[in-house]
Amino acid sequence: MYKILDKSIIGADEMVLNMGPQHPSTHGVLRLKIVTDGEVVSHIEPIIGYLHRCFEKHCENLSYEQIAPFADRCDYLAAMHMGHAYAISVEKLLGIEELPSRVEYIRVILAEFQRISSHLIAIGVFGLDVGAITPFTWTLRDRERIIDLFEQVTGARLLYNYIWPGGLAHDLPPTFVNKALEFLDYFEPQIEEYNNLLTTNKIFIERSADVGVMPKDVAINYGVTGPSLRGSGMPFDLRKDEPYSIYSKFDFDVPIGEGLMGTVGDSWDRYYVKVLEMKESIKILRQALPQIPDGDVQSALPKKIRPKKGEIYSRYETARGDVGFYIRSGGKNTPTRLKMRSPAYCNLSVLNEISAGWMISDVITVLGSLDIVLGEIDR
Amino acid sequence: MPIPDLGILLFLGLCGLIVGSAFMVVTSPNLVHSAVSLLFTFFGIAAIYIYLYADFIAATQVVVYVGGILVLIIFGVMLTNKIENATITSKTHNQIPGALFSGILLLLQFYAIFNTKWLVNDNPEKSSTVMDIGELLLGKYLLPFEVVSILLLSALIGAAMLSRKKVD
Amino acid sequence: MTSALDYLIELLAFTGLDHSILVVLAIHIPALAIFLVMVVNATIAVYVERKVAAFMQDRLGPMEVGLFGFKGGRRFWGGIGQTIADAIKLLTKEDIVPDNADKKLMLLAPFIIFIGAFLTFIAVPFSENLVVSDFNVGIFYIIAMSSVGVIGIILAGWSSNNKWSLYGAMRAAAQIVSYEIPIGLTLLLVVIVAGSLNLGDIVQWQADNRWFIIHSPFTFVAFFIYFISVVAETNRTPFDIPEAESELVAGWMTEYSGFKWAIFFLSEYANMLIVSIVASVVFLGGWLSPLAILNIGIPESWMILDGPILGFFWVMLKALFLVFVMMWFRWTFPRLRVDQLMYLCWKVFIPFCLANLFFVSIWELISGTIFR
Amino acid sequence: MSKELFVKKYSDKVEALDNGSFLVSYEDWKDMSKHINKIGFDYLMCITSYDLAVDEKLGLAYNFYSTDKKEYLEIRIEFHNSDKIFSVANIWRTANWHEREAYDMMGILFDGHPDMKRILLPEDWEGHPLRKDWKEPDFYNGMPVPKDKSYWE
Repeated sequence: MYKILDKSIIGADEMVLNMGPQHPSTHGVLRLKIVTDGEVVSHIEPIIGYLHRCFEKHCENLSYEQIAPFADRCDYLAAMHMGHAYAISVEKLLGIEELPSRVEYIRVILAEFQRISSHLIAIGVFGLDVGAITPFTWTLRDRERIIDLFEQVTGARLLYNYIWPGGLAHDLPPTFVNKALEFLDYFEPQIEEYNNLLTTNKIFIERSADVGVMPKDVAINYGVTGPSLRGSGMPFDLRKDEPYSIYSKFDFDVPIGEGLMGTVGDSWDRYYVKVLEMKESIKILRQALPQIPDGDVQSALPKKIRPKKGEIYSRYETARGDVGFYIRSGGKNTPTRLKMRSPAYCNLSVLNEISAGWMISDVITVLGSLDIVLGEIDR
Repeated sequence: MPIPDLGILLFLGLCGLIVGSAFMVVTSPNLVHSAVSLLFTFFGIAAIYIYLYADFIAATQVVVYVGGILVLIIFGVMLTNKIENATITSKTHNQIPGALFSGILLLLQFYAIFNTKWLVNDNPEKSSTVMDIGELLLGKYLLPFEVVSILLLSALIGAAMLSRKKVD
Repeated sequence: MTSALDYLIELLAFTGLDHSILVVLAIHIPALAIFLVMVVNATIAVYVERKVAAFMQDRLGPMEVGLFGFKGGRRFWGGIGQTIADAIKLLTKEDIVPDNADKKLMLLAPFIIFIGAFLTFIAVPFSENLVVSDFNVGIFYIIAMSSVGVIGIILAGWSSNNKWSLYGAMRAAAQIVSYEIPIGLTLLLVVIVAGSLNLGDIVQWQADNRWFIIHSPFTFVAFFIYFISVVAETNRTPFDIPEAESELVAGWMTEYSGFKWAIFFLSEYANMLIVSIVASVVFLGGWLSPLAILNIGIPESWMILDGPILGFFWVMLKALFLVFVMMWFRWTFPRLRVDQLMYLCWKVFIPFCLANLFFVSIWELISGTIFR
Repeated sequence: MSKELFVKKYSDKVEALDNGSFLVSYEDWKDMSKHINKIGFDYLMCITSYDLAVDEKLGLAYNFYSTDKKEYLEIRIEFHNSDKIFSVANIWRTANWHEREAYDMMGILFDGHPDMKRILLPEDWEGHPLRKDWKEPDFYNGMPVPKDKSYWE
């Protein structure tokens, strides 16, 4: 591996640098305590909790229906995913096996749109982290169109509260399918534009390839999931491995990092996996949109959510990885314990392992490639 | 009121700048302040060179001393460990030998100044000196020039060797 | 090439004042003019930069603030008063000095940077006779004075007593000192061929022969090395590592606000203009009309565009195009890392420059122009 | 099957629960965790702490997954709140933060954790808020905690 500086040759005193919580590139209110030797970072300690909103404590005092909007607020960049994940976990707790297939189709369609929109932010912000400003505005421009679609469907632009346990809040507007297909036709060539502007840019490759290499076993040991794990060359995707909802009906691939520009598992791979995943999402959407069946989206909504005593652990593949809900029910209408296993929380814990020994700029690059959302980390 | 010659005024002002800032360099308790004062000394000297129609030397003065050496000095001072806490006391040591030595030096200089036959040229030609310098450096003084460059190179290598940590 | 200073002294001679007073007066006029040029340049360049950025990023840029009741509507020059409003805001803003900062140096630093840019302008020719003082060593003087600014940057970073600023200052010092070498070497190439350090002579040589950019393959390469190096020296993207906002917040400017920060801005844009003018004068024929170079198939009546009057127009056209290219860079490229930047300078540019120097000397030797 | 390997080795020490998980005692956890790692459960998905609210007992649920064999395993430990649990942070390093969170929120003590301190709450926080017997304090750092709704309306 490419080493920047052999510390045995030139030595100096170390300095503690406090990055954040107010810093332009910490993706929210993350604080990094960085021990540096000149520009070279020897240890990073992420200090989190600045956005702690007591989600788990709140859940113990709220009924299952009331938790749904709170779950949305955890990962505010992929609120649809969190809503979907929570709905699936409560359905599992209630033992609801079968939902009307219209509900499942709409859920999958919205989840894939959400994945594209979340990845758009991720790749735009990653460009911003390595100093390219224009890709960010381009990706936000396209994300805006997805948000417009969501606004048509749910009435909200960021936090939707649309997917409810057992169904949906309401049905799709009649023009949705056409507009969605129109967007896909517009968006598909845009990915090539991003590749031209950013992905294949020589400076971008220099900055991100070979930087922050995360080998597969390290990733698994740290519980890294989602695009970050797939960037390390591990083809693990819950949509494929354990298809929930109706993902088994669709034909799509799981892109993995292949080390095209450097080592497998570097920042460039983690970035490029997201680009490829957007293409796969388009593939799913193109299959799902024309075949939405008719039906009532609310027929399976339970009158009252009062699961019997028991525990479940359910997993869901969000844009950032594996979100898990561990719910203990005491037979009441509020859970006795609800634990959310947040993907970004585990992804962030690997930061010191993969970016120590690199420079300050590389810490930012690695952090950007891990694509964290502080709302979900701090809950 | 007679108007004093502008040239003399400017010259005196420059001398004041040089001496004053040089004094600051010596007496300032803060190392960085000393280094910044040195900036003005160098600038003043560059201006004196321009006064002598030695514009090439003046520009060289700025490039080498301001752009190079001073940057390195400030760089080194800045990165000195815990510079904020260190109080640099410019206490006077060895006052008597120091005064004696500088007194003798002053006398010598005065002697030199008053006993040199200065070449006075009333209307010096304002012409480029670059050509002459180039011809002298690469002609008459080629050997000293090359020897100096080898000396600098060896100093460079020596500095790199000294700053290396010993690798066992 | 005569300088504006001599011309002004002649012009003011009718007042019958003493020569010394005339000199003092004549010095102040170009000084004021340079300051005005810097202010106007910064005002326009900031506006243009924001508009260029906006159009590259598929948005509109400033659209609201008008000037004398003129807003520009929704057309592309909308928001034309924005930078003036920004300037007023900056000048009236509270000037914050951190408690543990070195207050004297923190005040001094922006002015050292400003003086660096200001002094450089003295030798920068805007046209054949439009230069404050025509130095015999003009090009060398410009190199010398542009190296003064780095001291201001280091002091600004150090005196703020902020770790981010210190990082920015360290990076800036390393970067600017390094990139001065390829700049010097590429300009030396031109000096060897033209046989003079005087910018007027260099342009005259180009008028007699041809533009330096197309003189030989070596000077062609040298132009690009020069241009990339000055982008690095002016701390512009992709070499803006001293103020890298995603890493170092704002680098050495982190603790600055208000008027002092405005001075940094003024100097940055002034430096952009200076290096672009130098590039256009040294490599792109300065005030020579491009039509005279490419006079194949151009109607005779177009030749009116050539000549001394239009010198300013041609210099500025070439320089502003280069400024635009710098803006274009900024909104297109990611940022390099510190070690990559140093690698580029020490292991790519400097060897290339030295090889260039060697080959161009041989070229000149063969073509027999070096020892005329 | 990895799960069977686990059950076979510790058949007398585990108690199978109705959702397919196993209840083990905290004294055995040190051996078991190493064994679980060895038989292929390389991915520790989640550590959930919970309060049983009887006899001052707390619980921990470990959810494992084997990326090779695509198998799940859930282990639960229930213990008195003064017991020290063996930390698995050196086996699955993802457990580092999960255990810190369990300590932070539930006050579970871990034995052998490399860096045991609060993670989400501030360092000077008193108490462990997810315990069922946790009461909202009247003051935080000398500031009164608003409990009455009229306080902020």
